[in-house]
Amino acid sequence: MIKVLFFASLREQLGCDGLEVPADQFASVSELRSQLEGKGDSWRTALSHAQLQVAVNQELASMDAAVHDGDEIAFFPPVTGG
Amino acid sequence: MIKVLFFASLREQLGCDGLEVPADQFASVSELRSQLEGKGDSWRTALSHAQLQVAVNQELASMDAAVHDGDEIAFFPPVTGG
Amino acid sequence: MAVQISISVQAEGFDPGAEYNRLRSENCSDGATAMFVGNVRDFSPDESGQHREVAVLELEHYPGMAESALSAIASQAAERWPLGRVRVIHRYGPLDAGEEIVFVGTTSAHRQAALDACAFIMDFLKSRAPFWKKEVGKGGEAGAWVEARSSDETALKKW
Amino acid sequence: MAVQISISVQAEGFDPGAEYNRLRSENCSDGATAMFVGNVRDFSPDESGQHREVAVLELEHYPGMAESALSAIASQAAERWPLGRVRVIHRYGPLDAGEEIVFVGTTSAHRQAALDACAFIMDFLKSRAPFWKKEVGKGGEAGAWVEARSSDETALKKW
Repeated sequence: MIKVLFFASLREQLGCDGLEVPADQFASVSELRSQLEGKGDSWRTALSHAQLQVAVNQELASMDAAVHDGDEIAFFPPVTGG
Repeated sequence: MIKVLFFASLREQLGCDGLEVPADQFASVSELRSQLEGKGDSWRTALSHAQLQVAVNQELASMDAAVHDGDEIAFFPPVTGG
Repeated sequence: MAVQISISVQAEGFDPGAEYNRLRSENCSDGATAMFVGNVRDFSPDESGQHREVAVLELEHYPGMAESALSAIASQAAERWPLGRVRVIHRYGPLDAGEEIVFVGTTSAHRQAALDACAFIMDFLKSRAPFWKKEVGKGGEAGAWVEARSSDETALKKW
Repeated sequence: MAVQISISVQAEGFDPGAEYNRLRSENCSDGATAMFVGNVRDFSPDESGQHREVAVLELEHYPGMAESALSAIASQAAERWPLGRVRVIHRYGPLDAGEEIVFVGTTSAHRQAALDACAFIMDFLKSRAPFWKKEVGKGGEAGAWVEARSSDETALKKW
Protein backbone atom coordinates (compact mmCIF):
# COMPACT_ATOMS: atom_id res chain seq x y z
CA MET A 1 0.00 0.00 0.00
CA ILE A 2 0.92 3.64 -0.53
CA LYS A 3 0.18 6.19 2.15
CA VAL A 4 -0.98 9.51 0.67
CA LEU A 5 -1.08 12.72 2.74
CA PHE A 6 -2.50 16.18 2.08
CA PHE A 7 -1.59 19.39 3.89
CA ALA A 8 -2.79 22.95 4.45
CA SER A 9 -5.18 24.47 1.86
CA LEU A 10 -5.07 21.25 -0.18
CA ARG A 11 -6.22 19.22 2.84
CA GLU A 12 -9.06 21.71 3.38
CA GLN A 13 -10.14 21.72 -0.27
CA LEU A 14 -10.24 17.93 -0.34
CA GLY A 15 -11.73 17.60 3.12
CA CYS A 16 -9.22 14.78 3.56
CA ASP A 17 -5.99 14.37 5.59
CA GLY A 18 -4.86 11.32 3.75
CA LEU A 19 -5.72 7.90 2.43
CA GLU A 20 -4.18 4.59 1.47
CA VAL A 21 -4.08 3.26 -2.07
CA PRO A 22 -2.87 -0.08 -3.47
CA ALA A 23 0.69 0.11 -4.76
CA ASP A 24 0.22 -1.81 -7.99
CA GLN A 25 -1.82 0.74 -9.96
CA PHE A 26 0.84 3.34 -10.84
CA ALA A 27 4.59 3.70 -11.11
CA SER A 28 5.09 7.44 -10.64
CA VAL A 29 3.79 10.37 -8.61
CA SER A 30 2.09 11.83 -11.68
CA GLU A 31 0.23 8.57 -12.30
CA LEU A 32 -0.92 8.59 -8.67
CA ARG A 33 -1.99 12.21 -9.08
CA SER A 34 -4.03 11.38 -12.20
CA GLN A 35 -5.75 8.53 -10.42
CA LEU A 36 -6.64 10.80 -7.47
CA GLU A 37 -8.00 13.44 -9.88
CA GLY A 38 -10.51 10.84 -11.00
CA LYS A 39 -12.12 10.86 -7.56
CA GLY A 40 -14.28 13.88 -8.43
CA ASP A 41 -14.38 17.54 -9.38
CA SER A 42 -12.95 18.91 -6.12
CA TRP A 43 -10.04 16.48 -6.42
CA ARG A 44 -9.40 17.42 -10.04
CA THR A 45 -9.45 21.14 -9.21
CA ALA A 46 -7.29 20.88 -6.11
CA LEU A 47 -4.68 18.53 -7.58
CA SER A 48 -4.32 20.47 -10.84
CA HIS A 49 -2.88 23.44 -8.92
CA ALA A 50 0.11 24.57 -11.00
CA GLN A 51 2.39 24.91 -7.97
CA LEU A 52 1.43 21.66 -6.29
CA GLN A 53 4.40 20.25 -4.37
CA VAL A 54 5.11 16.62 -3.61
CA ALA A 55 7.30 14.79 -1.12
CA VAL A 56 8.18 11.13 -1.42
CA ASN A 57 9.11 9.58 1.92
CA GLN A 58 9.38 13.04 3.44
CA GLU A 59 11.73 14.45 0.83
CA LEU A 60 10.76 16.98 -1.82
CA ALA A 61 10.44 15.22 -5.17
CA SER A 62 9.35 15.88 -8.72
CA MET A 63 6.07 14.71 -10.22
CA ASP A 64 7.85 12.04 -12.25
CA ALA A 65 9.47 10.48 -9.19
CA ALA A 66 8.97 6.71 -8.96
CA VAL A 67 6.56 5.29 -6.38
CA HIS A 68 7.09 1.96 -4.60
CA ASP A 69 5.08 -0.15 -2.22
CA GLY A 70 5.26 1.24 1.30
CA ASP A 71 6.08 4.79 0.21
CA GLU A 72 4.61 7.85 1.89
CA ILE A 73 3.56 10.43 -0.71
CA ALA A 74 2.52 13.91 0.44
CA PHE A 75 0.91 16.62 -1.69
CA PHE A 76 0.82 20.22 -0.51
CA PRO A 77 0.80 23.85 -1.68
CA PRO A 78 4.04 25.92 -1.67
CA VAL A 79 5.34 26.19 1.90
CA THR A 80 5.02 29.43 3.89
CA GLY A 81 6.82 28.86 7.18
CA GLY A 82 9.51 30.96 8.80
CA MET B 1 44.88 76.13 18.69
CA ILE B 2 44.53 72.67 17.21
CA LYS B 3 43.95 69.67 19.45
CA VAL B 4 45.85 66.61 18.20
CA LEU B 5 45.06 63.09 19.50
CA PHE B 6 46.79 59.72 19.07
CA PHE B 7 45.24 56.28 19.65
CA ALA B 8 46.19 52.64 20.11
CA SER B 9 49.60 51.48 18.82
CA LEU B 10 50.36 55.00 17.57
CA ARG B 11 49.78 56.43 21.04
CA GLU B 12 52.10 53.79 22.49
CA GLN B 13 54.84 54.34 19.91
CA LEU B 14 54.80 58.08 20.52
CA GLY B 15 54.35 57.76 24.26
CA CYS B 16 51.83 60.57 23.86
CA ASP B 17 48.00 60.78 24.08
CA GLY B 18 47.77 64.15 22.44
CA LEU B 19 49.03 67.70 22.30
CA GLU B 20 48.00 71.21 21.26
CA VAL B 21 49.60 73.10 18.41
CA PRO B 22 49.07 76.67 17.17
CA ALA B 23 46.64 76.84 14.26
CA ASP B 24 48.55 79.25 12.05
CA GLN B 25 51.39 76.98 10.95
CA PHE B 26 49.65 74.67 8.47
CA ALA B 27 46.53 74.52 6.33
CA SER B 28 46.02 70.77 5.89
CA VAL B 29 46.31 67.51 7.77
CA SER B 30 49.37 66.50 5.75
CA GLU B 31 51.15 69.73 6.66
CA LEU B 32 50.35 69.07 10.33
CA ARG B 33 51.65 65.53 9.94
CA SER B 34 54.92 66.79 8.39
CA GLN B 35 55.41 69.21 11.24
CA LEU B 36 54.84 66.46 13.81
CA GLU B 37 57.31 64.19 12.00
CA GLY B 38 59.94 66.85 12.71
CA LYS B 39 59.64 66.17 16.45
CA GLY B 40 62.09 63.26 16.27
CA ASP B 41 62.81 59.79 14.91
CA SER B 42 60.03 57.96 16.75
CA TRP B 43 57.53 60.53 15.45
CA ARG B 44 58.83 60.24 11.90
CA THR B 45 58.64 56.44 12.02
CA ALA B 46 55.20 56.27 13.63
CA LEU B 47 53.55 58.93 11.49
CA SER B 48 54.95 57.59 8.21
CA HIS B 49 52.88 54.39 8.64
CA ALA B 50 51.35 53.74 5.22
CA GLN B 51 47.91 53.00 6.63
CA LEU B 52 47.76 55.89 9.07
CA GLN B 53 44.18 57.07 9.48
CA VAL B 54 43.01 60.55 10.37
CA ALA B 55 39.79 62.02 11.72
CA VAL B 56 38.99 65.73 11.63
CA ASN B 57 36.48 66.75 14.29
CA GLN B 58 35.65 63.07 14.88
CA GLU B 59 34.96 62.22 11.25
CA LEU B 60 37.22 60.12 9.06
CA ALA B 61 39.07 62.41 6.65
CA SER B 62 41.79 62.31 4.03
CA MET B 63 45.33 63.59 4.57
CA ASP B 64 44.65 66.64 2.39
CA ALA B 65 41.65 67.72 4.47
CA ALA B 66 41.82 71.38 5.52
CA VAL B 67 42.56 72.25 9.14
CA HIS B 68 41.09 75.24 10.95
CA ASP B 69 41.56 76.86 14.33
CA GLY B 70 39.72 74.92 17.01
CA ASP B 71 39.73 71.62 15.10
CA GLU B 72 40.32 68.27 16.76
CA ILE B 73 42.64 66.11 14.64
CA ALA B 74 43.13 62.45 15.57
CA PHE B 75 45.70 60.06 14.10
CA PHE B 76 45.38 56.31 14.54
CA PRO B 77 46.13 52.92 12.97
CA PRO B 78 43.41 51.01 11.05
CA VAL B 79 40.55 50.22 13.41
CA THR B 80 39.99 46.67 14.74
CA GLY B 81 36.77 46.76 16.75
CA GLY B 82 33.73 44.56 16.45
CA MET C 1 35.68 19.55 15.43
CA ALA C 2 32.23 18.39 14.38
CA VAL C 3 29.52 20.99 14.06
CA GLN C 4 26.83 20.76 16.74
CA ILE C 5 23.42 20.92 15.08
CA SER C 6 20.24 21.08 17.14
CA ILE C 7 16.76 21.16 15.58
CA SER C 8 13.41 21.49 17.34
CA VAL C 9 9.93 21.49 15.88
CA GLN C 10 7.61 22.29 18.76
CA ALA C 11 4.30 23.81 19.84
CA GLU C 12 5.83 25.46 22.93
CA GLY C 13 7.37 28.90 22.92
CA PHE C 14 11.10 29.51 23.23
CA ASP C 15 13.31 32.18 24.76
CA PRO C 16 15.84 33.72 22.34
CA GLY C 17 17.97 34.90 25.28
CA ALA C 18 18.22 31.35 26.62
CA GLU C 19 19.04 30.08 23.12
CA TYR C 20 21.84 32.63 22.86
CA ASN C 21 23.22 31.48 26.21
CA ARG C 22 23.18 27.88 25.03
CA LEU C 23 24.97 28.77 21.78
CA ARG C 24 27.69 30.50 23.82
CA SER C 25 27.99 27.97 26.64
CA GLU C 26 31.57 26.60 26.78
CA ASN C 27 32.15 28.02 23.33
CA CYS C 28 35.06 30.46 23.56
CA SER C 29 36.50 29.47 20.20
CA ASP C 30 33.65 30.98 18.17
CA GLY C 31 33.78 34.77 18.40
CA ALA C 32 30.72 35.29 16.20
CA THR C 33 27.05 34.52 16.86
CA ALA C 34 24.32 35.41 14.36
CA MET C 35 20.65 34.99 15.16
CA PHE C 36 17.36 35.51 13.41
CA VAL C 37 13.96 35.47 15.07
CA GLY C 38 10.66 35.56 13.21
CA ASN C 39 7.56 36.79 15.07
CA VAL C 40 3.86 36.92 14.22
CA ARG C 41 3.01 40.34 12.82
CA ASP C 42 -0.26 41.98 13.82
CA PHE C 43 -1.17 42.71 10.20
CA SER C 44 -0.79 41.21 6.79
CA PRO C 45 -0.46 43.27 3.64
CA ASP C 46 -2.84 42.00 0.94
CA GLU C 47 -2.50 42.40 -2.82
CA SER C 48 -4.27 45.76 -2.87
CA GLY C 49 -1.81 47.14 -0.31
CA GLN C 50 -4.47 47.13 2.41
CA HIS C 51 -3.44 45.92 5.84
CA ARG C 52 -5.60 43.19 7.27
CA GLU C 53 -5.37 42.82 11.04
CA VAL C 54 -4.18 39.43 12.21
CA ALA C 55 -4.98 38.13 15.68
CA VAL C 56 -3.80 34.53 15.43
CA LEU C 57 -1.56 32.66 13.04
CA GLU C 58 -2.19 28.93 12.65
CA LEU C 59 1.00 27.06 11.78
CA GLU C 60 0.49 23.67 10.17
CA HIS C 61 3.44 21.36 9.61
CA TYR C 62 4.29 17.94 8.21
CA PRO C 63 5.53 16.01 11.26
CA GLY C 64 8.70 14.09 10.57
CA MET C 65 9.48 15.84 7.30
CA ALA C 66 9.60 19.23 9.06
CA GLU C 67 12.45 18.03 11.30
CA SER C 68 14.34 16.28 8.54
CA ALA C 69 14.03 19.23 6.14
CA LEU C 70 15.41 21.61 8.78
CA SER C 71 18.23 19.16 9.59
CA ALA C 72 19.13 18.89 5.91
CA ILE C 73 19.23 22.68 5.52
CA ALA C 74 21.37 23.09 8.66
CA SER C 75 23.76 20.38 7.41
CA GLN C 76 24.11 22.10 4.05
CA ALA C 77 25.02 25.32 5.85
CA ALA C 78 27.55 23.45 7.98
CA GLU C 79 29.19 21.99 4.87
CA ARG C 80 29.43 25.38 3.27
CA TRP C 81 30.69 27.52 6.17
CA PRO C 82 33.03 26.81 9.11
CA LEU C 83 30.36 26.74 11.82
CA GLY C 84 30.62 25.71 15.44
CA ARG C 85 26.96 25.37 16.38
CA VAL C 86 23.65 25.61 14.57
CA ARG C 87 20.31 25.88 16.35
CA VAL C 88 16.96 25.94 14.54
CA ILE C 89 13.57 26.06 16.26
CA HIS C 90 10.26 26.20 14.39
CA ARG C 91 6.92 26.27 16.16
CA TYR C 92 3.55 24.98 15.03
CA GLY C 93 -0.03 25.40 16.23
CA PRO C 94 -1.91 28.62 16.99
CA LEU C 95 0.34 31.63 17.67
CA ASP C 96 -0.76 35.08 18.85
CA ALA C 97 0.47 38.34 17.30
CA GLY C 98 3.94 39.11 18.61
CA GLU C 99 4.83 35.51 19.48
CA GLU C 100 8.04 33.89 18.25
CA ILE C 101 7.65 31.52 15.27
CA VAL C 102 11.20 30.65 14.29
CA PHE C 103 14.75 30.92 15.64
CA VAL C 104 17.96 30.38 13.70
CA GLY C 105 21.28 30.75 15.52
CA THR C 106 24.78 30.07 14.18
CA THR C 107 28.24 30.41 15.71
CA SER C 108 31.57 30.59 13.94
CA ALA C 109 35.09 31.93 14.32
CA HIS C 110 34.20 34.26 11.44
CA ARG C 111 31.41 36.84 11.48
CA GLN C 112 30.73 36.54 7.77
CA ALA C 113 30.29 32.78 8.03
CA ALA C 114 27.88 33.09 10.97
CA LEU C 115 25.82 35.81 9.26
CA ASP C 116 25.75 34.17 5.82
CA ALA C 117 24.84 30.76 7.26
CA CYS C 118 22.01 32.31 9.29
CA ALA C 119 20.59 34.06 6.20
CA PHE C 120 21.06 30.90 4.10
CA ILE C 121 19.16 28.75 6.60
CA MET C 122 16.29 31.26 6.77
CA ASP C 123 16.09 31.47 2.97
CA PHE C 124 15.92 27.70 2.50
CA LEU C 125 13.61 27.21 5.47
CA LYS C 126 11.16 29.69 3.88
CA SER C 127 10.94 27.75 0.62
CA ARG C 128 11.85 24.17 1.51
CA ALA C 129 10.56 23.31 4.99
CA PRO C 130 6.98 21.99 5.17
CA PHE C 131 5.18 24.62 7.24
CA TRP C 132 2.07 26.54 6.21
CA LYS C 133 0.55 29.66 7.74
CA LYS C 134 -3.11 30.53 8.03
CA GLU C 135 -4.20 33.92 9.31
CA VAL C 136 -7.18 34.37 11.59
CA GLY C 137 -8.48 37.95 11.84
CA LYS C 138 -9.32 39.91 14.98
CA GLY C 139 -12.99 39.05 14.70
CA GLY C 140 -12.15 35.34 14.55
CA GLU C 141 -13.36 35.25 10.91
CA ALA C 142 -12.40 32.26 8.79
CA GLY C 143 -8.68 32.24 8.16
CA ALA C 144 -6.87 32.83 4.88
CA TRP C 145 -3.88 30.72 3.93
CA VAL C 146 -0.75 32.82 3.42
CA GLU C 147 0.35 32.73 -0.22
CA ALA C 148 3.94 31.82 -1.00
CA ARG C 149 5.85 34.79 -2.36
CA SER C 150 7.91 34.48 -5.51
CA SER C 151 10.56 36.67 -3.84
CA ASP C 152 11.21 33.80 -1.41
CA GLU C 153 11.99 31.44 -4.28
CA THR C 154 14.13 34.13 -5.92
CA ALA C 155 16.10 34.56 -2.69
CA LEU C 156 17.52 31.04 -3.09
CA LYS C 157 19.27 31.94 -6.32
CA LYS C 158 21.94 34.01 -4.62
CA TRP C 159 23.32 30.97 -2.77
CA MET D 1 7.26 55.81 11.04
CA ALA D 2 10.71 57.00 12.06
CA VAL D 3 13.34 54.36 12.70
CA GLN D 4 14.33 54.04 16.36
CA ILE D 5 18.12 54.00 16.61
CA SER D 6 19.86 53.36 19.91
CA ILE D 7 23.67 53.39 20.27
CA SER D 8 25.70 52.63 23.40
CA VAL D 9 29.46 52.71 23.87
CA GLN D 10 30.08 51.38 27.34
CA ALA D 11 32.48 49.54 29.64
CA GLU D 12 29.71 47.47 31.26
CA GLY D 13 28.51 44.16 29.92
CA PHE D 14 25.16 43.65 28.24
CA ASP D 15 22.60 40.87 28.01
CA PRO D 16 21.67 39.86 24.44
CA GLY D 17 18.42 38.31 25.71
CA ALA D 18 17.37 41.60 27.30
CA GLU D 19 18.36 43.46 24.13
CA TYR D 20 16.16 41.10 22.10
CA ASN D 21 13.25 41.74 24.47
CA ARG D 22 13.71 45.49 24.06
CA LEU D 23 13.81 45.22 20.25
CA ARG D 24 10.51 43.30 20.37
CA SER D 25 8.75 45.35 23.05
CA GLU D 26 5.51 46.83 21.63
CA ASN D 27 6.77 46.03 18.16
CA CYS D 28 4.23 43.72 16.52
CA SER D 29 4.61 45.32 13.09
CA ASP D 30 8.16 44.03 12.53
CA GLY D 31 8.11 40.27 12.05
CA ALA D 32 11.87 39.99 11.60
CA THR D 33 14.70 40.48 14.09
CA ALA D 34 18.33 39.88 13.16
CA MET D 35 21.11 40.00 15.72
CA PHE D 36 24.85 39.63 15.77
CA VAL D 37 26.98 39.25 18.90
CA GLY D 38 30.78 39.32 18.91
CA ASN D 39 32.59 37.67 21.81
CA VAL D 40 36.23 37.53 22.91
CA ARG D 41 37.81 34.35 21.57
CA ASP D 42 40.22 32.43 23.76
CA PHE D 43 42.83 32.27 20.99
CA SER D 44 44.11 34.33 18.13
CA PRO D 45 45.46 32.86 14.93
CA ASP D 46 48.81 34.44 14.04
CA GLU D 47 50.39 34.72 10.59
CA SER D 48 52.11 31.35 10.88
CA GLY D 49 48.79 29.65 11.60
CA GLN D 50 49.74 29.08 15.24
CA HIS D 51 47.07 29.73 17.85
CA ARG D 52 48.11 32.11 20.60
CA GLU D 53 46.04 31.84 23.78
CA VAL D 54 44.29 35.04 24.73
CA ALA D 55 43.22 35.72 28.32
CA VAL D 56 42.16 39.36 28.10
CA LEU D 57 41.32 41.70 25.27
CA GLU D 58 41.89 45.41 25.87
CA LEU D 59 39.47 47.52 23.85
CA GLU D 60 40.55 51.11 23.28
CA HIS D 61 38.16 53.61 21.72
CA TYR D 62 37.96 57.26 20.68
CA PRO D 63 35.29 58.70 22.98
CA GLY D 64 32.79 60.84 21.14
CA MET D 65 33.82 59.70 17.69
CA ALA D 66 32.99 56.06 18.56
CA GLU D 67 29.37 56.99 19.28
CA SER D 68 29.00 59.26 16.26
CA ALA D 69 30.60 56.74 13.89
CA LEU D 70 28.21 54.00 15.07
CA SER D 71 25.24 56.40 14.76
CA ALA D 72 26.26 57.32 11.22
CA ILE D 73 26.55 53.65 10.22
CA ALA D 74 23.16 52.84 11.77
CA SER D 75 21.58 55.81 9.97
CA GLN D 76 23.02 54.69 6.64
CA ALA D 77 21.48 51.25 7.21
CA ALA D 78 18.14 52.85 8.08
CA GLU D 79 18.19 54.88 4.86
CA ARG D 80 18.93 51.81 2.82
CA TRP D 81 16.49 49.28 4.32
CA PRO D 82 12.97 49.61 5.80
CA LEU D 83 13.95 49.10 9.43
CA GLY D 84 11.90 49.55 12.57
CA ARG D 85 14.60 49.56 15.24
CA VAL D 86 18.38 49.47 15.29
CA ARG D 87 20.41 48.76 18.42
CA VAL D 88 24.21 48.87 18.52
CA ILE D 89 26.31 48.32 21.65
CA HIS D 90 30.10 48.33 21.65
CA ARG D 91 32.15 47.83 24.80
CA TYR D 92 35.58 49.17 25.71
CA GLY D 93 38.09 48.38 28.43
CA PRO D 94 39.49 45.00 29.49
CA LEU D 95 37.34 42.02 28.46
CA ASP D 96 37.87 38.38 29.43
CA ALA D 97 37.73 35.48 26.98
CA GLY D 98 34.09 34.65 26.25
CA GLU D 99 32.72 38.08 27.15
CA GLU D 100 30.49 40.03 24.78
CA ILE D 101 32.19 42.84 22.82
CA VAL D 102 29.56 44.02 20.37
CA PHE D 103 25.81 43.68 19.73
CA VAL D 104 23.96 44.66 16.56
CA GLY D 105 20.20 44.15 16.42
CA THR D 106 17.80 45.19 13.67
CA THR D 107 14.06 44.75 13.20
CA SER D 108 12.04 45.01 10.01
CA ALA D 109 8.85 43.79 8.38
CA HIS D 110 11.16 41.92 5.97
CA ARG D 111 13.67 39.25 6.97
CA GLN D 112 16.09 40.13 4.17
CA ALA D 113 16.16 43.78 5.25
CA ALA D 114 16.82 42.88 8.89
CA LEU D 115 19.57 40.38 7.99
CA ASP D 116 21.27 42.57 5.38
CA ALA D 117 21.19 45.65 7.61
CA CYS D 118 22.71 43.66 10.49
CA ALA D 119 25.55 42.39 8.26
CA PHE D 120 26.03 45.87 6.76
CA ILE D 121 26.36 47.50 10.18
CA MET D 122 28.87 44.87 11.33
CA ASP D 123 30.94 45.28 8.15
CA PHE D 124 31.14 49.06 8.46
CA LEU D 125 31.65 48.96 12.21
CA LYS D 126 34.67 46.68 11.67
CA SER D 127 36.39 49.12 9.30
CA ARG D 128 35.01 52.54 10.19
CA ALA D 129 34.35 52.75 13.93
CA PRO D 130 37.32 53.87 16.09
CA PHE D 131 37.97 50.86 18.31
CA TRP D 132 41.26 49.01 18.65
CA LYS D 133 41.97 45.62 20.19
CA LYS D 134 45.04 44.55 22.10
CA GLU D 135 45.51 40.95 23.18
CA VAL D 136 46.97 39.99 26.53
CA GLY D 137 48.13 36.36 26.80
CA LYS D 138 47.43 33.89 29.58
CA GLY D 139 50.73 34.66 31.27
CA GLY D 140 49.88 38.36 31.32
CA GLU D 141 52.73 39.01 28.86
CA ALA D 142 52.81 42.35 27.07
CA GLY D 143 49.89 42.61 24.67
CA ALA D 144 49.99 42.64 20.89
CA TRP D 145 47.74 45.01 18.95
CA VAL D 146 45.39 43.16 16.63
CA GLU D 147 46.22 43.91 12.99
CA ALA D 148 43.45 45.08 10.69
CA ARG D 149 42.59 42.45 8.10
CA SER D 150 42.35 43.38 4.45
CA SER D 151 39.32 41.06 4.20
CA ASP D 152 37.43 43.51 6.43
CA GLU D 153 38.07 46.36 4.00
CA THR D 154 37.14 44.07 1.09
CA ALA D 155 33.85 43.18 2.81
CA LEU D 156 32.66 46.78 2.35
CA LYS D 157 32.77 46.50 -1.43
CA LYS D 158 29.72 44.28 -1.65
CA TRP D 159 27.46 47.02 -0.26
